[in-house]
Amino acid sequence: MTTLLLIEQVLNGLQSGIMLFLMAAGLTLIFGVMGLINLAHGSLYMIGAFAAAAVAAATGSFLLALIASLVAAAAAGVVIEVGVIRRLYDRDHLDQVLATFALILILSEGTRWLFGSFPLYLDVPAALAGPVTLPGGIAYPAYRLVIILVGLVLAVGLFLLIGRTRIGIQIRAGEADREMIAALGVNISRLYTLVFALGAALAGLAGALVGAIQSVQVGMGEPVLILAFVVIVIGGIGSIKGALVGALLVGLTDTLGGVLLPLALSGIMDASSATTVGSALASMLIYVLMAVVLIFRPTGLYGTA
Amino acid sequence: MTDPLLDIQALSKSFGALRATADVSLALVPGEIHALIGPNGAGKSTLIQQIAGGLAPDAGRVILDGRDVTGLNTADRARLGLGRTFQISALAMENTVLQNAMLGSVGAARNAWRFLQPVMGDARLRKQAEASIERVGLEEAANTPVSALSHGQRRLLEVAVALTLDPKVFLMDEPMAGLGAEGTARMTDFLGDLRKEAPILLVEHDMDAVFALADRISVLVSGKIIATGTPDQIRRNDDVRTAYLGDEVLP
Amino acid sequence: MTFKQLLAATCVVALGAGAQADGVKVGMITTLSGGGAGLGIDVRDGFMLAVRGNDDIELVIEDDQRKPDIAVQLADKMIQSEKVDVMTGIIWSNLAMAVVPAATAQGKFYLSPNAGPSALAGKGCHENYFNVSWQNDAFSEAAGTALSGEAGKVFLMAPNYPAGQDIMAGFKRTYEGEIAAEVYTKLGQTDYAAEIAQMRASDADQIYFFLPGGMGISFMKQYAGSGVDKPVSGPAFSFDQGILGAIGDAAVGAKNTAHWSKDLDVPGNAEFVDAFQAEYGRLPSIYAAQGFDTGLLLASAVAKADVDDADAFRAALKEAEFQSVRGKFSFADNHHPVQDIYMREVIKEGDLVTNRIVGTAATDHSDPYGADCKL
Amino acid sequence: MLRERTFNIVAFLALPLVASIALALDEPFIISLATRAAILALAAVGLNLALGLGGLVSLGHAVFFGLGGYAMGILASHAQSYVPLDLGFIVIEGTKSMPIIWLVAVVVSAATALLIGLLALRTAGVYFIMITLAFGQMFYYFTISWPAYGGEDGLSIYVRNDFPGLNTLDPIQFFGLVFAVLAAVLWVMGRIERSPFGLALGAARQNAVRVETVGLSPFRLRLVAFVISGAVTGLAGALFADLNRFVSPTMFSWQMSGEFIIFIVLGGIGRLYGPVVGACLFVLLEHLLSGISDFWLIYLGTVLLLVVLFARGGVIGALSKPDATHD
Repeated sequence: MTTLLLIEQVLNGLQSGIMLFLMAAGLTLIFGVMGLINLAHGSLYMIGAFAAAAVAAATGSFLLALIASLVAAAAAGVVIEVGVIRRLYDRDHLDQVLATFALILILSEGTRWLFGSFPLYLDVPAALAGPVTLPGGIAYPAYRLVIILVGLVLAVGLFLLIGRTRIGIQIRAGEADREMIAALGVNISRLYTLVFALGAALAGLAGALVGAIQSVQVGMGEPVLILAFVVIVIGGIGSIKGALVGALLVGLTDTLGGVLLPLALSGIMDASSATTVGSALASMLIYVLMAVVLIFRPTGLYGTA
Repeated sequence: MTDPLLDIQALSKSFGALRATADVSLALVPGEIHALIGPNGAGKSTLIQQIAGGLAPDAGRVILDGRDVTGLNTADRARLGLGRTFQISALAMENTVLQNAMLGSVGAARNAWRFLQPVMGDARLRKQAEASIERVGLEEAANTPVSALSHGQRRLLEVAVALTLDPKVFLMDEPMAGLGAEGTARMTDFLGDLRKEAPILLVEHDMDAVFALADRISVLVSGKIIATGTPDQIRRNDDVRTAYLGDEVLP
Repeated sequence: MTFKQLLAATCVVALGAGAQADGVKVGMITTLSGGGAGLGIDVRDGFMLAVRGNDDIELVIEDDQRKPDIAVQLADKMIQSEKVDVMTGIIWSNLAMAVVPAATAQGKFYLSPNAGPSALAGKGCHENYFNVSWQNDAFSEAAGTALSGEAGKVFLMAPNYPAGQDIMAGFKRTYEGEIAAEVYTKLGQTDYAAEIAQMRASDADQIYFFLPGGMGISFMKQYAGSGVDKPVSGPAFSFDQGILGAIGDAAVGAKNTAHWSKDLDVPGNAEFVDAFQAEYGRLPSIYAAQGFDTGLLLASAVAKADVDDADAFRAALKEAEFQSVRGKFSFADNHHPVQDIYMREVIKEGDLVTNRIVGTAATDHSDPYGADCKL
Repeated sequence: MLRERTFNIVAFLALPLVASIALALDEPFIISLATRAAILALAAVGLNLALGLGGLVSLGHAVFFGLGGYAMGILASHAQSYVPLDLGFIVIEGTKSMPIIWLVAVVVSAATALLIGLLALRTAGVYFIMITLAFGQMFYYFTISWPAYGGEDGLSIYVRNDFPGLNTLDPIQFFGLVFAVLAAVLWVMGRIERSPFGLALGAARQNAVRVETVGLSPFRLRLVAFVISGAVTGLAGALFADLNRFVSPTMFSWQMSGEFIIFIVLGGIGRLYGPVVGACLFVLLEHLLSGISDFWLIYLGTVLLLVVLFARGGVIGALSKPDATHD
């Protein structure tokens, strides 16, 4: 394998990490502030993608589609938070898992009922179609570079939001001590709704951005949900920085493992079994990564007990 | 002086720049109540954690009945005879008083690996647990869930569970807290007798109780022991007065 | 006994013994909910279109949720409670493997409207099992034959699971040329950037891939954006009508092999396409065509023989005297299809992305496993 | 309202009652359905020891369910093909005997639970949930891509395995066997709950420091609970494979692990009979709702949601009142 190809694969790994970060950021925020395990986060991702596909089909504008994804997912987030999630904050994780699992069923099948059983069309905007040539001669899809950019901007935005703004102070205080923040006169239930809507909007945006280069279909949220959980657990739950580092680690491991493992194994076995065994091991790799991280750091890389 | 049952030798523990425990040495000899006092933030909790095995010291040793237990965990130390009560009750809240005491008996018998016999039907364990409950005066509440107990009753139950272990040494963290005047008096009498069975390292804020009970007192300030002596010696110690004046008045 | 069963039982009684003797009760287990529902719905709709108005066929339909254990449970229900004579409907190979051997062993007929695992074509073949669709390797064997000599070095890609490995094996079996690389991806993978980079870097002249459902959509969209311009082909599963709409222009120009296409000029096909569109408001897919043919095959057998006479009914099925929308259709000795397989190309008709036939990939194709079958 | 204990007996006896009525009406499918409910209940009863009593929320119990299933699948397929299983260091003959298969399933699951437990129990809370999920996913992807035993297609066993003295192909006899296993395991679990081990394990869930302070190791208690729990779920896996005469990687999927948790919460967490009531209710709902419409999962989701939100203590908690005495 040439160095150039390796660099391109590293870039691919980072890019897939950034896509995961978009999803994981909202999940870790919601967990960190409210202590809620939200399995339905993947459904919000799906809602964002479907809203974007519907609006893009109606208007032809990708920008409007992105806005629609934010609005639809945030709105769905508010409805879900007020209707269901609010009753779950003081429950244990088990009740949360069961209730949000039920929400997955309702939201997935509800979406199928509205949009039908076939995948929807959503494409990258014409201006971003096709590759650009990077220094070194790597031809890289322009749209993926934009995703990396959007992801980094959002990461910086989130760090600033949490670190520098009034709302961020409230969020951090809420993580530390719920009674304290209520005593300070902050409307905690409004804060929670806001944080949930923010997390939902991030998931919806991720769904729309990723949906343009993947398949917009019912059930698209669940594989990503599991990956996003892997990410936030590796990073340490509640930590935005952990989510970013975890996402990049998972993205790199997944991408490079799939490429390098069959290659490495071809040295010790015949080519065809090397590809099958290699890709079998590669598909287990991120879970091995997560288990190893947790064995040595039981609360993730940046987590606190 | 007889050999100490609990010998703490030069324990130190830092958290970053903060020296929570600085070169602390303490000894507990048979038959005595040795009280550890000090203002809030002096490092008492950190020290107790190191003695009980919840926190590893950076340096120093803990010797229990002649055996170096510094490297052992909480459960090992408990098996070797360290009986502990907590400042904030650490009990199985859904279980009854008797069940909590039975847990102590199970621990004392060192056999939780029986899966099919009902624990409540084990006459020997049950007798031991009931005796402990009776000694602290909780027999009336034996079948009450801990969550329904008053704060004071929970303190007594803590002591009762420690009693089931028949420990060589007691480590008690503020057993009087929240007991009220009458309860404190009863607990004071009780501990006064208990020292004959096993010596007590007593951490306590109630100075009346400390000075009434203790054979010796050590004063911990900013992670260091600034004085150790009889109640009279401590009362007259200038350093202690300086450290304490304005905080609490020594009786 | 549920209300529904009670109702069904009442109907059977009401129809009387005569109806029971003439008619046939069909149990359809297919995927109607969740992510893979599109295929099951197409098969069901195609089948229903074929048997519409046929009073001799009573149909019971159940949703397997794409879970093997649910499919097994439903098969038990069909056989033990509903007392069906014929079963059909399963979309996925792994579900078929769970249901078919037990069902045929209990004397039921099974007509496969999709999925043809090699195990059921070879040693595991059964006199009561009829595959009306294809053996899993068929499309890729035909593609291998058709591409031999013109495609140069080929880059192969499929998900790492038995159907993926079978389909790639089928291609390698018939392709006379060099394989540049063979890559197996995770089942359900959604991002193919790493594989596309390998394609770009490899000296392959052509990409041949099998990625069913959403995986194929993701790959095609990403491939189009990557600027890699090697020709792409694969079995029809990644280019079928149900998903072409979601891929859009990115699929145009891709070659794919199938036994059917909506523009196939054989008697009855145009009528089928029109009737399907009129009834359901969408274009039929190959799955719908397979469902339709399965329905026609069943109706042809019911017209000839009583299902209670298993030998006669089996013979009637084996004759396959119906006008397939694929044109020629007959069964080989292992009860798998002998049929022509076409090379299709994805084109754009106005705003509609669809397929047209550009040639014949294999004539009278049958699968290679029949030799192991003792029928 | 019935007392909880009475309610449990009624709910428990409902299974054989349904099976007997089905037998009388000649509805063998209903017997299969009852068998399925009993097996799923058994799997969740296994998980309940770790989850309900020990507080260990494992989202990876499908590992043991799948291992039990594959123990059956592999042994029976070798017996079916008369090719012994060569592990390199030992050659094993396949078998169609249920007791031997059960033993293998239990031993393999317990050994795996020991290994997973040793690693996973270093973590707690959500991290424990996720690390167990990670192990489940590893097994899932491994079996999908490992071609020797069918990969994603799974393994079909054409005839149900044998149990001495029974015709296991007869639905009611197989149900009876499964029900007897379930009853025996419930009896053992009931004993464990009240044993010294059960007391200590329950206390470790409520307050780990308390348990340490009396000289017991919460880690070891939890590990043993996890191993027993995995072994029981493994046994259920072997039975499930025999019910379907089929095993596949979906037995390892995280949705499977999730369903076990759903059974427990649905029935009522921390209750011996919770998983039994939950599993029966779930199978019943699935059966009744799936005919309503193509979108029946919406109804299922709604029912589950309502139970979590409004029936705290699960169905048992909502439909019975607490027992008078507490011991």
